[in-house]
Amino acid sequence: MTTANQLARAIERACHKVLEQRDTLNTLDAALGDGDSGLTAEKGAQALLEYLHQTPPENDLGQWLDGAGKVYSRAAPSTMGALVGVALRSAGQQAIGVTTLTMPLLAKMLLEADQSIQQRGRAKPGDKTIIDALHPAATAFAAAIERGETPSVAQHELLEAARQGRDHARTLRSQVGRAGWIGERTEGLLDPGTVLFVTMLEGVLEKPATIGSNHA
Amino acid sequence: MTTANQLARAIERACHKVLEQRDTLNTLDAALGDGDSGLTAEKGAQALLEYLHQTPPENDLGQWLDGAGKVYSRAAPSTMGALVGVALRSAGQQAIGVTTLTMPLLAKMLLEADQSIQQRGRAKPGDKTIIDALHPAATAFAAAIERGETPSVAQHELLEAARQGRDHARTLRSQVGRAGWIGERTEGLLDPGTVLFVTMLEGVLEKPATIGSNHA
Amino acid sequence: MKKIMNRPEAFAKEVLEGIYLAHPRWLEPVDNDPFCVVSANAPIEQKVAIITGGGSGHLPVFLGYVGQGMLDGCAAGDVFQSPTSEQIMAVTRRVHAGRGVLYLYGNYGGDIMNFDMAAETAADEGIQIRTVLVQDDVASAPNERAQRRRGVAGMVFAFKLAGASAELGGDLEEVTRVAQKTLENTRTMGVGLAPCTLPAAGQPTFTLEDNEMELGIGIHGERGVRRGQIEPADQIAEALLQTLLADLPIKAKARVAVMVNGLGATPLEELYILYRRVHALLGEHQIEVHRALVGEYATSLEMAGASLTLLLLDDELTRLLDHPAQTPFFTVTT
Amino acid sequence: MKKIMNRPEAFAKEVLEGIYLAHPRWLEPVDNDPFCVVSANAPIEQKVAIITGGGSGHLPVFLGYVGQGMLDGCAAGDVFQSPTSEQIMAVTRRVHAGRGVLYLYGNYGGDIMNFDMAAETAADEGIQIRTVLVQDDVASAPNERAQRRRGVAGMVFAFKLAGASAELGGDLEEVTRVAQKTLENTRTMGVGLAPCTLPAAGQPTFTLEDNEMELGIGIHGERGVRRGQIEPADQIAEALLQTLLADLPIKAKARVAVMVNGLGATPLEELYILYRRVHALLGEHQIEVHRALVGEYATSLEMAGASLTLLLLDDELTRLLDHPAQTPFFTVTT
Ligand SMILES: Nc1ncnc2c1ncn2[C@@H]1O[C@H](COP(=O)(O)OP(=O)(O)O)[C@@H](O)[C@H]1O
Ligand SMILES: Nc1ncnc2c1ncn2[C@@H]1O[C@H](COP(=O)(O)OP(=O)(O)O)[C@@H](O)[C@H]1O
Ligand SMILES: [Mg+2]
Ligand SMILES: [Mg+2]
Ligand SMILES: [Mg+2]
Ligand SMILES: [Mg+2]
Repeated sequence: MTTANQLARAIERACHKVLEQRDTLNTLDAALGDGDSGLTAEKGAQALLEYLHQTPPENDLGQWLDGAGKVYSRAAPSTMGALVGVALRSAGQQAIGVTTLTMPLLAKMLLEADQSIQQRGRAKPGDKTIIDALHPAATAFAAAIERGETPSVAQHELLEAARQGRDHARTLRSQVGRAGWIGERTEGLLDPGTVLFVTMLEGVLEKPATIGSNHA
Repeated sequence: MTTANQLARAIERACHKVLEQRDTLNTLDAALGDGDSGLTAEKGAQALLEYLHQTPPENDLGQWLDGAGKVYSRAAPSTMGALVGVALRSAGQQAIGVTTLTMPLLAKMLLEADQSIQQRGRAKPGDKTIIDALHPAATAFAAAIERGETPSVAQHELLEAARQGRDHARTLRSQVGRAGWIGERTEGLLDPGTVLFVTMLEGVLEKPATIGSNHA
Repeated sequence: MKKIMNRPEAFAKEVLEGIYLAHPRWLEPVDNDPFCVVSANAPIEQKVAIITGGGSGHLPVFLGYVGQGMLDGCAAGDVFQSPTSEQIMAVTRRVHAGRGVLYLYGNYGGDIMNFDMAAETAADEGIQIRTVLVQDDVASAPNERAQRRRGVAGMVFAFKLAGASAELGGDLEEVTRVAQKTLENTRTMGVGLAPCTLPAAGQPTFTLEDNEMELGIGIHGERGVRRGQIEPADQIAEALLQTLLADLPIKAKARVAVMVNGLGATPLEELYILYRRVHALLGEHQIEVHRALVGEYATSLEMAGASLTLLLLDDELTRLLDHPAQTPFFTVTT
Repeated sequence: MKKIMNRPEAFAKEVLEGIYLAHPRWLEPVDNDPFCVVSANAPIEQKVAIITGGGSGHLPVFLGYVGQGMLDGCAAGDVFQSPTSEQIMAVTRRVHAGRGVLYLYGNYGGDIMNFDMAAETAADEGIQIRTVLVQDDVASAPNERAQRRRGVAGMVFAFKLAGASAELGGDLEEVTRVAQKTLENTRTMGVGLAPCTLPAAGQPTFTLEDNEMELGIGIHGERGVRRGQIEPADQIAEALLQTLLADLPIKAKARVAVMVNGLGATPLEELYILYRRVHALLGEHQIEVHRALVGEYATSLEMAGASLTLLLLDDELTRLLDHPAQTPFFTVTT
């Protein structure tokens, strides 16, 4: 179960992790896109941190996530920015009125985030986008919960699936977005969207040294 | 006395001398003007050589010089190009219908060239232009002829006066033309117009190794 | 990076502020957000509204075509960034005159997401929206996958003709049809000689050697189809034109409009040298030039290079192209 | 040197050829000499004709202002070179409609010689000529020696207002008076960020370090008044504007037209950032902007930088400025 406070800390960690990866993301994007993935991720992360500060999550985590999505896409109006915003909002829709997030609910939210991105971006698994990390991760997490695994096992499978997805996507050719225009030349290159997702996840799942963190 | 053939050879030598100095003239002009004095002098010289080839001077040296002036300023439409053209034409006006040029006539033609440039360019001695070489040279030549000096003495004084004028102008500040805009910064720099005039004169007066040249 | 600017982060905003100050009778912001640009006389009663949008740094694209007989509004993003869906929505509400709104913009992921989200909100508010994507850059995908092509300078023709259709009273279906038909007959290809630098990035978007050019390069420096030594203007003109002609459904005795567009740092002189050869080649193909636009119509900051656009005309498109239009950046008179 | 061109020696000629092909209804050459450019409907009966001229490489200056309500003809030279007096004369004969011709051009030695020679020939042929020199560049000489100043972008205002006067029926004295009055109220100053390269020379006209700019630089790269580290746009705007205001016979509550002109390679975005500050500063001085022109009006090939021009207006000059004009490069509508 995740409380408002835990959610806030998880998002904080994810944002800081993203800020650290700013230059890496830019460099990756420069090789197959327009080189701004890090810049826009930075803008999004800063806006989220500010939102967190001004409007900490309280009784309605769904509403809060919906607001977070709006804030994110307003601050980072790139493809990725719009999609992360969409994902946060549609995950939030699953938790309207909810004060703590259970593991099954989290699974549902992740699957919903995946679906909403696919729909909004008109891309599917295999197109070499963030979906290639998000989709297997969401699926693996849901399956683990379904099988009754402990939260820590489920989270481990979540992260592993995301990383594998990212590495598999590296071998693919970009089919959409700016990278789609140089399709064949993207083989062997990491997709910044998949790296961003893994980075965020690593931030969320990191075991921080502060109190209240060990029963996530 | 100068015959049609001698005039042709003299102009030929002057043009070749100018072509050799192309880069020097450009460099000088770059320091206080727009760096094209050599380019436009080259265009003028080439056009004169072509004119010489197509229409060698024959019975009317004045008409021929008038034509040469037109050709020159059409080919080299810079300040200097226009002025050299003017000088050739007004010198030509003094010799309409003439088949050989006497020393007194040459002196008159030079003085006229000087006056026409001053009039057309609205500049006077001391403004740091070609006039600062041409004016003293024309005056010295006329005085020597007046005094009854031999052609070779008169020619020697002509060249010396031109060189001294060029060197004196170096110490002046440009008052007109492009160089006028950076007036004080031109002190100590050679004026390309004075260098061009001395170069032409050196070509004209050079004793060439070909027949018929030794009684210029 | 050598730019006349103040704080790099304020670049796009200050550009917009300068534009409002220079053209107060033409353009105004919505709710004081300079990124939401509308025609000073919007909404125009009884007229279908047309909106575009996209990143800053491409002047006169995008907002430069807001005005009489062209666009009603534009949502501008930061340099090379998309506007947000809220900004698009703010512009939509302001220009809508009851007969619907056409979203007409380039095929870029971020823009599509944001325009699509705005379209959904607009639908919720009872505003009818149609969307037409500009996909004119032949270098960005082969003809078989034309829907994946980028939108570049050809969008100006779509703005012009759809704008004329709207001004002449066309309903939303009709204006949409005109935009689509224009784009079916529009192709562009560019050549890059030198990159540009995003004010906030400080590094050029790509690099080219001193003697190199890249054919087919995109307006954000996306890679093109061929990089090599710089060629004479006539050869560049031939390479661009042949590619466009091969891609267009063109017949002999056709009539076209031509745009030779500078990317930002290339002097007008060089564009006319290109046009000279393009015109001669079209003549050899017995193709008549009805109108030639030579200048800067869609740029990428200080990128050097040019693009060539052909619009294949029939009588309907010709009439719409010739319909008068006026903005502070673009004029067509009869 | 990276240019879209063919043979360097043919640069200016091919530019002109491209222009005739692009704008056949507007411009034509005299006797097949592309350097002699006249309006396609010249001579205009009963109208005083206005001619300008000067080196190529400054588009739209000079020939870009030949057209309705502006100039009748232009003698163009090779890049940065004067036209010949014969070419000026050919244009003069072609545009003269019996009421005389105004020669209106920049204060450059070569041009003066050639225009003066043409004027003498014209007088011999019974054509009345008046000459007005453009000397608007405050950086090129102090106010006391204003007749030594260079002619730069401010000439466009002189073309516009004298052109309006001629179109409104003014006789040669009147058109000359208007040109002079316009120029007495016009001042320009520029800033250079990067040089240009003459096609035939292959070397830049001057050099600037990566972090340098030069205030007051001339349009052929002639040296300016201050070279130093590049400053923020607002500071550049202030430096240029203060110099112009100090030089103009200006009072509080004045009305001006402003031109922020790009030198060739500077993006429109940067010009609007400059304009933003200029406008604000004029407001602080209680000076009203009647019209703002922001764009490329007088360039130097691919030179980077900008110039600022102020035209101090009274009612007469305002009316002439607002009079409609149209050329392929410049439009003023009511
Ligand atoms: N249609 C799409 N659907 C899902 N993800 C996409 C799509 N297009 C691009 N992406 C993701 O967005 C990433 C690029 O993000 P970013 O650089 O922020 O956006 P932009 O391409 O607008 O500059 C890509 O690496 C890819 O993972
Ligand atoms: N008004 C003038 N009268 C006489 N000579 C002049 C005048 N202006 C310039 N010159 C001469 O012309 C020379 C420059 O010639 P050139 O470079 O060919 O012309 P431009 O200045 O048109 O580029 C100067 O060095 C000077 O001697
Ligand atoms: Mg990107
Ligand atoms: Mg981007
Ligand atoms: Mg010179
Ligand atoms: Mg010169």
